[in-house]
Amino acid sequence: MPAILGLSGLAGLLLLVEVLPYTGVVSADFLPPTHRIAAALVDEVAEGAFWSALWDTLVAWAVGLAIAVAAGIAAGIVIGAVPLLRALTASTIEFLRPIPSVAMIPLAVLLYGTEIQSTLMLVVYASFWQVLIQVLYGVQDVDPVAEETARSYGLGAWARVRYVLWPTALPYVMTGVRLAAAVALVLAITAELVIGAPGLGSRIAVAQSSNAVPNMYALIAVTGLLGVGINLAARGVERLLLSWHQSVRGEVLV
Amino acid sequence: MTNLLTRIGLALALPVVLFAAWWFGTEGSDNFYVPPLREILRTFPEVWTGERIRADVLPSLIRLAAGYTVAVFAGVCLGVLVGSRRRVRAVLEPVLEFFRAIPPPVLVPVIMLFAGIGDTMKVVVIAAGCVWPILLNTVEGVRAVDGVLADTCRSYGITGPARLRHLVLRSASPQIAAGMRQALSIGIILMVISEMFAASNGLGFTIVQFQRSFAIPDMWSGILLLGLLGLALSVLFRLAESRALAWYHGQRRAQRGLR
Amino acid sequence: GSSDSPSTPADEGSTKVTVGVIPIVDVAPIYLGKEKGFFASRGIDLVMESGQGGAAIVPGVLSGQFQFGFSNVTSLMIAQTKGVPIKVVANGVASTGEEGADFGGVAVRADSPIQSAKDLAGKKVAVNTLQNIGDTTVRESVRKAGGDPSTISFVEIGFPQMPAALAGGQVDAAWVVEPSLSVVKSQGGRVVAWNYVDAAPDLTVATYFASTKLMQENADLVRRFTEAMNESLTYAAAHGDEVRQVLGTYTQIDQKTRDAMTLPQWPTEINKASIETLATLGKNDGVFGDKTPDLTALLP
Amino acid sequence: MLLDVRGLKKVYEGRQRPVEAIRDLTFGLDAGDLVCLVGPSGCGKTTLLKCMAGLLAPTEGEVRLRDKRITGPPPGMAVVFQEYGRSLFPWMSVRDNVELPLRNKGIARRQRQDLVAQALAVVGLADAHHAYPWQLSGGMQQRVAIARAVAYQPDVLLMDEPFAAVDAQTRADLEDLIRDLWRKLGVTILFVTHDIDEAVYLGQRVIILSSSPTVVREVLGVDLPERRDQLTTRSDSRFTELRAHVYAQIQAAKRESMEILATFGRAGSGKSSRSQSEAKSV
Amino acid sequence: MLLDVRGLKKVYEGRQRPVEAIRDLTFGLDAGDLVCLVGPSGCGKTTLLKCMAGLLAPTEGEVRLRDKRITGPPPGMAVVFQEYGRSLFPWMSVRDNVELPLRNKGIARRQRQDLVAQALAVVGLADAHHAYPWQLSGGMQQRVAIARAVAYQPDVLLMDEPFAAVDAQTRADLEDLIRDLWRKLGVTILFVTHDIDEAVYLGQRVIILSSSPTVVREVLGVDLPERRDQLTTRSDSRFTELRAHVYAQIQAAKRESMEILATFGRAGSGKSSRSQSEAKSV
Ligand SMILES: Nc1ncnc2c1ncn2[C@@H]1O[C@H](COP(=O)(O)OP(=O)(O)OP(=O)(O)O)[C@@H](O)[C@H]1O
Ligand SMILES: Nc1ncnc2c1ncn2[C@@H]1O[C@H](COP(=O)(O)OP(=O)(O)OP(=O)(O)O)[C@@H](O)[C@H]1O
Ligand SMILES: [Mg+2]
Ligand SMILES: [Mg+2]
Repeated sequence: MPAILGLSGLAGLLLLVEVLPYTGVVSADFLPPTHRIAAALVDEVAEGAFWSALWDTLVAWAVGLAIAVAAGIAAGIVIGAVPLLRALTASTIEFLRPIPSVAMIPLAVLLYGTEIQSTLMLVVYASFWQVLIQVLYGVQDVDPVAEETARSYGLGAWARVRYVLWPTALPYVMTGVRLAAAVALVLAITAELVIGAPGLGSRIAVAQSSNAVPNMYALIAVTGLLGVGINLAARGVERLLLSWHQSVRGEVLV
Repeated sequence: MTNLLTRIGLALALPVVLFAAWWFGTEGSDNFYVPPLREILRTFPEVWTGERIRADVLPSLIRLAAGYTVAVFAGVCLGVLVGSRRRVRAVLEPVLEFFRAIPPPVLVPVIMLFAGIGDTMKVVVIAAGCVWPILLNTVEGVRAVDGVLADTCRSYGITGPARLRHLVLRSASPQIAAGMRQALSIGIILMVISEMFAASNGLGFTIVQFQRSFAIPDMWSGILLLGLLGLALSVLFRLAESRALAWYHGQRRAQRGLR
Repeated sequence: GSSDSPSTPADEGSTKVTVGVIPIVDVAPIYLGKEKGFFASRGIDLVMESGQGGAAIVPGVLSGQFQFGFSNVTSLMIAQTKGVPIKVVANGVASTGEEGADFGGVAVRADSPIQSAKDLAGKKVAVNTLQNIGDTTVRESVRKAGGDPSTISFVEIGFPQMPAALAGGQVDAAWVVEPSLSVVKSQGGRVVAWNYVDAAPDLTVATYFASTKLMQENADLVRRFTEAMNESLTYAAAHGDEVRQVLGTYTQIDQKTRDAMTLPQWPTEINKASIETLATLGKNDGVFGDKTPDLTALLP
Repeated sequence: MLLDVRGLKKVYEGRQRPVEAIRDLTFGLDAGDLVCLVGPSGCGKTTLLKCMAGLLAPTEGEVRLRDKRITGPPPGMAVVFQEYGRSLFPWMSVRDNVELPLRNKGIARRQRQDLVAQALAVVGLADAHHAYPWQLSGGMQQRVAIARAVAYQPDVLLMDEPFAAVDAQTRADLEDLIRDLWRKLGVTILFVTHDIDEAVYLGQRVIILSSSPTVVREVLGVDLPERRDQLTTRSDSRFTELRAHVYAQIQAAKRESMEILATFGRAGSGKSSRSQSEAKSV
Repeated sequence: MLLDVRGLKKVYEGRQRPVEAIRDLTFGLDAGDLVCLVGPSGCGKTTLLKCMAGLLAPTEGEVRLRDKRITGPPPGMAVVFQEYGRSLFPWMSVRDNVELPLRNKGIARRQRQDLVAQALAVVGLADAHHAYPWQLSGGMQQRVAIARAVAYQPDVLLMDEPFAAVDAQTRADLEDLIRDLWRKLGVTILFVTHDIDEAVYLGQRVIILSSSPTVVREVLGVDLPERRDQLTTRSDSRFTELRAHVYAQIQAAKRESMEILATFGRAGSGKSSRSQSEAKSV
């Protein structure tokens, strides 16, 4: 049922793009109707180069995201649980966070050229903060009564993190991971686009500079669909891990 | 008073160490893209003169403020809708996720088709990027409203706007704040990105110009400024947050007895 | 001193050489040359990496990630004035020098009141990068036509977005290059100024360059690259149809546009006089700040 | 009949096996009744209350208020929840917590303030207006929840163990307060409690529920005089009789389904759990 | 002396004016004591318990355990919190909630499982192992919290109104369970309750606190026979005497500081709030 509803949403979007050029709001030259994008997509899919580009992008995305999430969670819990560390790092975090990854492109190219590492560097830098901030807020949200219960039963620092802090922060972490997943994808593609590292991004760049408009939109659509897929996966994981949480259990009952 | 001083001390300790490391680490640097920090600090006041701040930084900040405001408004409204109606969520989520995954640099040309190349476009780009963390967090916050409180409201006939104002928004506010805080730095990043297209002034534009014209110390000074801007905005945000969420922080602090 | 940059002589098998290029028409010769084996025969195993302009390519060349890069002349002169240790090693691409048949020009909409370069004064004109080759040469066009270039307001829009911006009326005119120029023309757009042609006869637009470090440490490789590059340029200049063919391998320009578009010139000689003109134009427009590019240091 | 519970059944469908909280309940409350509800822990009192408040949809049967089937929370009904701590808004001061439902009811500002101040004074929290709920002790929180219900001036008042967290003296005072309210304003009250004395002292009738699967075990009329008083009523011999009767009933209700607890509660923790569950299934 | 409370004072510093929850408390518990603590709602019982559990730093004075000052939660101490609902982890099943402290104590798997099953059976929840806390009724949740403390086999057990949400019969059973545990295992128990009968029935001594600002009002030795029994003990005339005494004490404690509540609770909601606060300040 939700699947059908979800598809209907996407179908609405497709329909909108199909009719938009006919309304005269935009020219079909610049935003082609859905069927032409779809035709271009069919052409793309037939090419081996498309699949290797897709693979490259996915590898950069997955590796970058994994590093960012692992680092973000670890750092977030350590910093969040130790007030002194929190006070010490707050200003630095706030300083580093708004520095755009795009500004670091020369640095990345300088260090790694167009190798996957430079894409990774940008991906990790951008998505790390998303996870970190969410974890910090999650750690702060621990119910004091639950925390006190754990302490009074002599649960050590590690056990408290494992059994109290982590489950409380989990909903925040899930949001953080979902945010980071999209940001990682965005940055992977942006990096490829600008630096020219192989992947969907550099294919988009080529399509753009070649004025192959339908192909460009086809590739953008692939990016978007990747995002939809990633979110589906994240929701699945969430249902599995957070079945106890108000946000999930509330929906089963009512 | 001493409390405030220690807090300032703590806030400054790590940055001082890092800057010292940067300073000594790059002191003898002959790498063209990694100039000595001394060089960067020397260019800083030369580059960011009063005139530049008026002509470039200010317009950027105004666009940032506009975009951020739009994002907060749209994110919270949409988030409440999507979070409280399961049907709506099922329909909208895939579409939203679709757009969320599209990188701003490829989205900008599409936005330009509709919003032109002026400030509107830049505000839209900033808003379109900032809205995600706010939206996602609002959705999650709204979904997690405590069942007993929800029942309390229902039984006292607190419904509609009153329920929204007194229950849903307040209870989701810690999570909304988390989203808004995320969005703040993303807004700065998008401010830069939006000014890479069809711009003729702005902080991001200036930094990109420096980068393109190989004025590397100037570029670094711009990055420094971005960091400082982020820091300043986050301090402001914290102040606002600690007022708006006084009950929340108070509750956590009060019940966390020792220390 | 010692270095890890490739230094294998030709007779000991081939050297892997990475070149940072922009995936546009201008670099067709290097792709064609690779296909024809001009590089392989000189012991160069060529790899092309595509970036979006100088911000991505210059640091790669400096750090040794790329051995060579492709960039427009004005950008290189800016880099030179800022002390970036690079040097031109081969010609890249040049204007055709023909009014009405160049690969880039200032286009307006079919119904635009703008009839000549003079009318651009006071208008909003799109260029791909501000303070670079585009706006300096467009100003020169206007100046030569008797208009006041200082009243033009330039905005930065990527070439691919220009047709839409022009059609949507967001700019009055746009400096477009191929293949976007063909798109504009196919929509009825008119070219009102040929800025490359107006700036200097047979203007050298872009070149290949290397870091001075590489030139010192591996002069032999640079020499071989230059030779191969020159052979490629010559071949490309003579075989337009093969150029149009090779475009299909690294761009997605469709067949129709490829056949219709105007190709640039690919001479092997760097037109020093035209570069001097560009330097003067740039200096007058303040592109180099208060410095003057040292062409003897930059050019071979 | 004001409130009418007919053939009510509630099954919680969960991820695991469904839990039958209530099997079949039928009873009614006339306008102006004060009825107490007692029953073993976990027998479904809270569930029943939520169904009556229109917060939970019954699996079978229905609840009717003034002959209209209840499908959502009806106006003019106030509920004091068992989870008093969680039913207060942590972001509002005590006063705002009490005032919110009134504001929603459209009562004028001045009158609202009077009502709030009065209700808080009556539960002994006259000086806690500006505190947040989490700055209060458990009993104080519970009294805020009571004050909120009282200030709301409902027609029907459902209370779920409202005095569980307050001390004996305060409890006695609050009991008198409830009877006072009831007598003066004619509110219809359904009062869930575990305290048998309290049930007998307060109610006109006491409904005794069986343990799960839940049915009505007995409806006991309390034939004590209308005017009750902590000292005299409680030392009345009829009171003691009634109280003993209710106790016996509850004891029996529990015995029937939970023989084991009794044995083990007394015998301490001797045997392994295996043998216990065996014992139970026998 | 096992547990020693000396000159304890606790002031909550808030954004608003500070709240003096406890003024000055001094008393002690010997090893193997079973002491009940009663006092008016809001007098600081929970605060005291938290200080004794090392969860809250006293403003003045100290709590010593085996002559060592308590600065954090000491090992071998279990606490049953008044906010039972929130003290259970919603992400764990009932069994896991009870098992967690044991796992942390390093008890072997098999034994752990036995302990958990036994503790749950003893509180009458033998069939709720796999449920989540939020699927249970209030009383059941409270019993899970008790089971957790019992399974932990602590040396010192602090309980904050642990039976507030369970029915009379279960309550009686649990009272006997606690006395059983205490006699068999020699646990030292401090038991906060509002039920005066319960305090007298359970304790060796009953500590009566004054209302806020809190001091010890009386420490009452309970000279009932060691073997107690719900039926005989409660009908003992000495029991009735003791209970009346405690009741009078609490009543007096409350009267002293809260004259108004009593008057208003009885008089109903007649006068405006203004006059009430005036009445108080007089
Ligand atoms: N959300 C739920 N999901 C599944 N089962 C539930 C849920 N809520 C309650 N139950 C079950 O329904 C039964 C009745 O619960 P209820 O809360 O109504 O009992 P109660 O009579 O109020 O008990 P108490 O006196 O202990 O508060 C219990 O067995 C409980 O486990
Ligand atoms: N976090 C807090 N901040 C400020 N004041 C508090 C806080 N916690 C408790 N208090 C105050 O301290 C006093 C004692 O509270 P405490 O919870 O210890 O009472 P109690 O004896 O347990 O009451 P009850 O029997 O109602 O549970 C109360 O007046 C309460 O308002
Ligand atoms: Mg209940
Ligand atoms: Mg308490």
